[in-house]
Amino acid sequence: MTTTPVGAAARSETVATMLDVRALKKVYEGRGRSVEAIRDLTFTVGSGELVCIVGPSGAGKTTLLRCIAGLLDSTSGEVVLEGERVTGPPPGMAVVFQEYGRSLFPWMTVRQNVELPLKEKKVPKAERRRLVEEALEAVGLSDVHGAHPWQLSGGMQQRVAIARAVAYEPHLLLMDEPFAAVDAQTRADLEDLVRSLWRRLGVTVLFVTHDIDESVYLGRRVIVLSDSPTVVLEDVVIDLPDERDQLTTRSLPRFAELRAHVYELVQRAKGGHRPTS
Amino acid sequence: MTTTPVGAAARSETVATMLDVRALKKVYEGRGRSVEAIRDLTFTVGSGELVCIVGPSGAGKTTLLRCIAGLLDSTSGEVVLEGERVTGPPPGMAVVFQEYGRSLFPWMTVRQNVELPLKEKKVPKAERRRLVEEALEAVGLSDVHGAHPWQLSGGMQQRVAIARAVAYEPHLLLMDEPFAAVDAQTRADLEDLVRSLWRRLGVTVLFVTHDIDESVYLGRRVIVLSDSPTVVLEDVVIDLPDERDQLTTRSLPRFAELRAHVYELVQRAKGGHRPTS
Amino acid sequence: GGQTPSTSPGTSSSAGATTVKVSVIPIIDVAPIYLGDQQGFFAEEGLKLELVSAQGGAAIVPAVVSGQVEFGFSNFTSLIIAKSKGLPLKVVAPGAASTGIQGKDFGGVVVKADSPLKTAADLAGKRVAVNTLNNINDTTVRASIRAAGGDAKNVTFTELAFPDMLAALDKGNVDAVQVVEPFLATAKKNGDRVIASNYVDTAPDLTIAGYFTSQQTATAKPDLVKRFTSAMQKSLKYATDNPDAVRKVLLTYTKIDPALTGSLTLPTYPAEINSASLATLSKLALQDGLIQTAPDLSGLLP
Amino acid sequence: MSAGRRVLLLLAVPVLLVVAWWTATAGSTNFFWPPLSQIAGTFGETWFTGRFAADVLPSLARLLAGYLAAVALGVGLGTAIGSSPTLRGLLEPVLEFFRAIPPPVLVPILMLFAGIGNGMKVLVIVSGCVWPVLLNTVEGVRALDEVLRDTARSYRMRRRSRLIHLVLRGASPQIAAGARQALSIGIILMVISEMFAASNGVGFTIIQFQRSFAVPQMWTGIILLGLIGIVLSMIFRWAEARLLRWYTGLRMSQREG
Amino acid sequence: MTAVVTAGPGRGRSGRRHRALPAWLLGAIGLAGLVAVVELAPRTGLVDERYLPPFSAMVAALGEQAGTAEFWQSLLETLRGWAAGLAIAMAGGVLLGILIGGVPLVRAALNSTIEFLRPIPSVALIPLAVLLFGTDMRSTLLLVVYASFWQVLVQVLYGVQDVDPVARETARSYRFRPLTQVRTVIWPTALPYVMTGFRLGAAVALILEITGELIIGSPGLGKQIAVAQTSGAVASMYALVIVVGLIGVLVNVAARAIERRALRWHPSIRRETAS
Ligand SMILES: Nc1ncnc2c1ncn2[C@@H]1O[C@H](COP(=O)(O)OP(=O)(O)OP(=O)(O)O)[C@@H](O)[C@H]1O
Ligand SMILES: Nc1ncnc2c1ncn2[C@@H]1O[C@H](COP(=O)(O)OP(=O)(O)OP(=O)(O)O)[C@@H](O)[C@H]1O
Ligand SMILES: [Mg+2]
Ligand SMILES: [Mg+2]
Repeated sequence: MTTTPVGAAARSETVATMLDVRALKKVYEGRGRSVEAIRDLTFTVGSGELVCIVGPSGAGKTTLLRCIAGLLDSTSGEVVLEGERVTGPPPGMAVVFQEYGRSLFPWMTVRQNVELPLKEKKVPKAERRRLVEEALEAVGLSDVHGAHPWQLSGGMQQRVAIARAVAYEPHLLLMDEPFAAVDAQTRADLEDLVRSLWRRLGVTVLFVTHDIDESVYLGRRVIVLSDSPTVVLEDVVIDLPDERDQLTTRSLPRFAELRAHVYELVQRAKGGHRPTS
Repeated sequence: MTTTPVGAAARSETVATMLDVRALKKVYEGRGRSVEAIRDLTFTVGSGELVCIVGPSGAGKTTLLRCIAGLLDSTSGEVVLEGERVTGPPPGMAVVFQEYGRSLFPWMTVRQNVELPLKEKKVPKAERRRLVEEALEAVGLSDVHGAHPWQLSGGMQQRVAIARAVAYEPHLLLMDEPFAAVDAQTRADLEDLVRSLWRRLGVTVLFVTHDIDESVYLGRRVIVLSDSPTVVLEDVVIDLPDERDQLTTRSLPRFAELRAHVYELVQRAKGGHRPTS
Repeated sequence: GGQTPSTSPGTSSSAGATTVKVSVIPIIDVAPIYLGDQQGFFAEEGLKLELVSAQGGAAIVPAVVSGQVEFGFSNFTSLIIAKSKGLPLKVVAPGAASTGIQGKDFGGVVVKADSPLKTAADLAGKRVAVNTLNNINDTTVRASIRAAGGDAKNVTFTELAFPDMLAALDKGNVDAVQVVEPFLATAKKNGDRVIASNYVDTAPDLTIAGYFTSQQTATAKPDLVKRFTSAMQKSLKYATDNPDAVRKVLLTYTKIDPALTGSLTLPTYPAEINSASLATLSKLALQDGLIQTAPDLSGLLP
Repeated sequence: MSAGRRVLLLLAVPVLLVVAWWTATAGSTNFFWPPLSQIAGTFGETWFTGRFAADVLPSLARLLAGYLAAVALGVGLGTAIGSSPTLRGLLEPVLEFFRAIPPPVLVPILMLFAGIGNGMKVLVIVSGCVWPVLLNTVEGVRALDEVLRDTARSYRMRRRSRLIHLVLRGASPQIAAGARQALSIGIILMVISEMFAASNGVGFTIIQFQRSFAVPQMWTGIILLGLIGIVLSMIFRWAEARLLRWYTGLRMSQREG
Repeated sequence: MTAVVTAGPGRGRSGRRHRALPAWLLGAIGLAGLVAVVELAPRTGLVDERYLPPFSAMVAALGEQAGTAEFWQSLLETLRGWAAGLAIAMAGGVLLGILIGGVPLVRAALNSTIEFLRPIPSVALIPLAVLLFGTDMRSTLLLVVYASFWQVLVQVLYGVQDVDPVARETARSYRFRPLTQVRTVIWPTALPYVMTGFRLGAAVALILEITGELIIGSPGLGKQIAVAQTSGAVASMYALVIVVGLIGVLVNVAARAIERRALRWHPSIRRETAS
């Protein structure tokens, strides 16, 4: 179950591989317009890891996440999850979509939206109730559970989507720019929420973000993607202590170093730089 | 045409008032659920000013922008634009919506989306062509003009919406978290684009953002809103030199001070603090 | 009101009487059966009548053939066509016949008062409305034209429902219409002119319509057929003898204006089928291309 | 999907049904259910010896005229009603009233105004086809995305271009649903209109067959109507695929594979 | 066609807060207009009153009819046949529509068959229906179901296709069972289409119920209309037609009421209720 390590990163070898992306390639075929969104992506994610993915806009991050989630067929290559090839959405996975607004069901209230996957998972009623309440509380929306999504502000909608994923208690959590629409303070709170969830439940998290600080603060590794057609530019290991805190961690000199490194990588990616392989 | 200045800010008195928001109040009435989104907002924006608006998620920023744009009726109070009460969308205004994905016409190509408002404005063909090309170029999308919006990544869609507003060359530009979905580097470029546009065309800009650095970097003033039901918490004047630059400006000590001040205000707003009036 | 429909299918007997379903068109031709039912002629034969009204052959013939109803009412040209196509039908009783009196029949060709058309011969080259194309009415109108010495080939027939004819005539959409009662009376009241009695012109005492059943019912239940025919005969006779009763019974199953019933010309309700006139109808059908081969009329008739 | 598979999919069920029909009626002696072989045998002789030009083409011409007029009317009126609640409140009950009136009753009224010629028949087709288009257009216009609507308003798009670029295109998927419905209703009304004051046409001929108990020929008529339906719907789908390319692309974009 | 695309009054977005008249009042005004036209057209000689009597004559005839038990019996028969036929067509159309629309393979396989069967007019099927069921209400029911089924089916097919890809993916990613997907994603999306299908189907069902009664002679208002027609009783016939039309109006009122409740979340409804 071991694979060749990719990029400059050396991971802690003891962790079992959760996710194995092998030579993934995705070409969108359209009438007259065919786009090679992903050229060749290979990397692995250990069980219980929290990996951030950054890259220029249009690099194929969403595409990658959808391939991993089993929502999109790859053109070639494969995604292996816990030893099995992904052909459809695997069990115990939750996805927070970039189009948060459209991923909420307008015909349901906030509470129903959050509760539905739990019902589907056959969580008993009392337990479900608790989970929903806790999740809404955690994202600061406990007072709007009776409203419909379209009665909420953009940031609130996004938080409902997050609450839904959190309440689901997944093994694998895929998040696509989940904090893009919330204010700085809420964002910090939610970052800590994700980290605490991750530590408490041992869930494997793939986190796409544009905020480089965020990626460094959150992740154990940051995978930097090149510009489209996409390959992995670098797999940066974030060797910060596991105990993180908005104030102290962000003021560590190592944080600044890593931040600067990732920033520079993304800038190079935007400039069209690609690894020489 | 002068109004009582609000908050601690003293503006340069010579500027003519472009926009005058007077005791604006908005209550969303719904079956069983009535939400007082905005309680009482009063402020003015001078002609050619660039004002940023920050506030907690759900504070009513989008609501405010829609009232100013004449897309939403206020419950009481009024919005006066260039001396006239706003009752519908005024001419020469462009809005970049928070729901960027839904604001693009899916049946048109990128180019057609950007061009349509210009056609409406009866800009001659050659001129139109130039404007569209320049705008797409400026947001880094000159190679996708034939694609449909739904073939683009989230960040690309958002940039199309920005390009459409930019190409329109409005007098009044309302932007609702316009850079939420783009990567850090692109964001910086777009920030500079807005500033250069503002300086070149003398357009009045209202800019809603969650990124406090961004608000300080961009604005001449930052209006900090309280938590809902919303009032103005503080109107912060950004006394940084007008010549701004991503590296130097952001490293100014005054920038850090202002940033810290606004950050603290937003944090207080989130904590439920409201001005004692 | 007319019959009270019950959904009990078939010929289940209730209280000794055999229920028999008859599919009829709600026009004055079928007055005798309603009258006979009233007078108890059917009950005397141990029959409990259930009258089902339909708009025409499209519904009646399949209903009879499939045995959903035992008897049906139809004009003879339709029956001749059906027979020539091999449909197993059998006529059991006459229904209605022409009065045989020129200008005083219950159906005829009508033109507007100020129309230049005077006789059937003038219809050549004109537009004439009939209620069904390629059926008894256009063939008999053609016969009328021929009888008057006109060119029957050169007439444009248009299909219009009886209720729509007078309006179309009024508006000049057609030059003449072939109508039956009660529209004939209405037309006369409007001042329109009758220029031909097409049934009279076709054959003396033309039997126009009759009651029929399917071959299968005829062989399987000869007794039922006999009883029905016998009751029908009584009814026809009674109707012939009591025209006022006919006019009254009309009001029970049609919505004819009561003020109009007095001026209606009633058809003859014959005791017998005039088979010579049927031969004429068959010949006309063949001549006008309604059928390719003349059917065996004796197989059709009782 | 490969071309071979598409053809297989297209033909599998119809072939099965035809085979089933064929065997079920093979030895039929029932007058009204003749063997399919007999029906098939009379098809060519019934329709392709003069009747095609004399009956089928006039019918199709009336159908086309009525259908196009109905679509135009339905979209026009539907857009107006869909965008104005006042107009909708005013007209809806009246329209619903007329919608519920069966053509056999409506036709005589139409004849009072339109005579008994082709105009009346086209009008009958319009009177039936317009409803699905109208209803769907109204609903499509009402359901337009709010953000999109606000976008158009904020750029002060003029009525005309808002109509073309926003309202009609936005409602087009639903309009297509209505137009699709209307197509088969049009064929049905083509037949019904020819039950009145007609002297040629497919419907007229079928009714004649029915009345003269030419049962196999009547069946060929029914089959012909079905075939007309298939051909027209293929044309329709071709046009729809072109006009709604963005929509199908949008719906398919994220589900491919 | 003047009000095209304006953000109609009462929408509340554009400036002046002009409160529109309530819908029922507007509807009544519209119907009153129709009544006036029908009353005046024959009176002014625009049409001959022998063929289209003035409204007041129709009402008089209606009053006469309403006094008879036969009329109410017929009305009941018609409503019963209509409701039964519509219910069957709705159930079948929705179930099959979701089934066929939800499985692209099935949809591709059945497409041509559906297109073949759809344009076959019910009137052409009358002899067959009579052959199978005779002249009682089952024949008419068959026609009603056959005709209105397609209306519902096609609407549902288009509705199922309209599901937002992101919503569908959300459901898939949480591994909703197919039935849950139908219930929570496909059905709500298709609901506006289903409502339109219901309104189309309801009218077609009514039309076929009446036509069936008219031609086959199964009991109901249609038969009464046929009798009135063959008797030349024009005012009575139109009186019955008015009743049929009013049934249509009432059905629509009911459909709209259901819609307002069931589609509260839908843009078309929320725009009109919210300010
Ligand atoms: N449905 C589609 N059809 C065609 N091309 C597509 C489609 N979806 C995405 N693409 C293309 O694939 C590329 C990658 O898109 P993707 O959405 O994965 O980017 P991203 O990294 O998520 O960007 P962003 O950060 O802006 O969201 C883009 O060039 C985009 O145009
Ligand atoms: N259509 C609506 N119906 C009812 N309530 C609404 C509606 N739109 C917004 N609201 C409520 O109004 C308040 C303000 O919403 P608004 O969208 O203006 O916030 P915002 O400041 O833009 O937030 P964000 O930063 O998250 O986008 C929220 O509490 C929201 O729930
Ligand atoms: Mg993305
Ligand atoms: Mg907002």
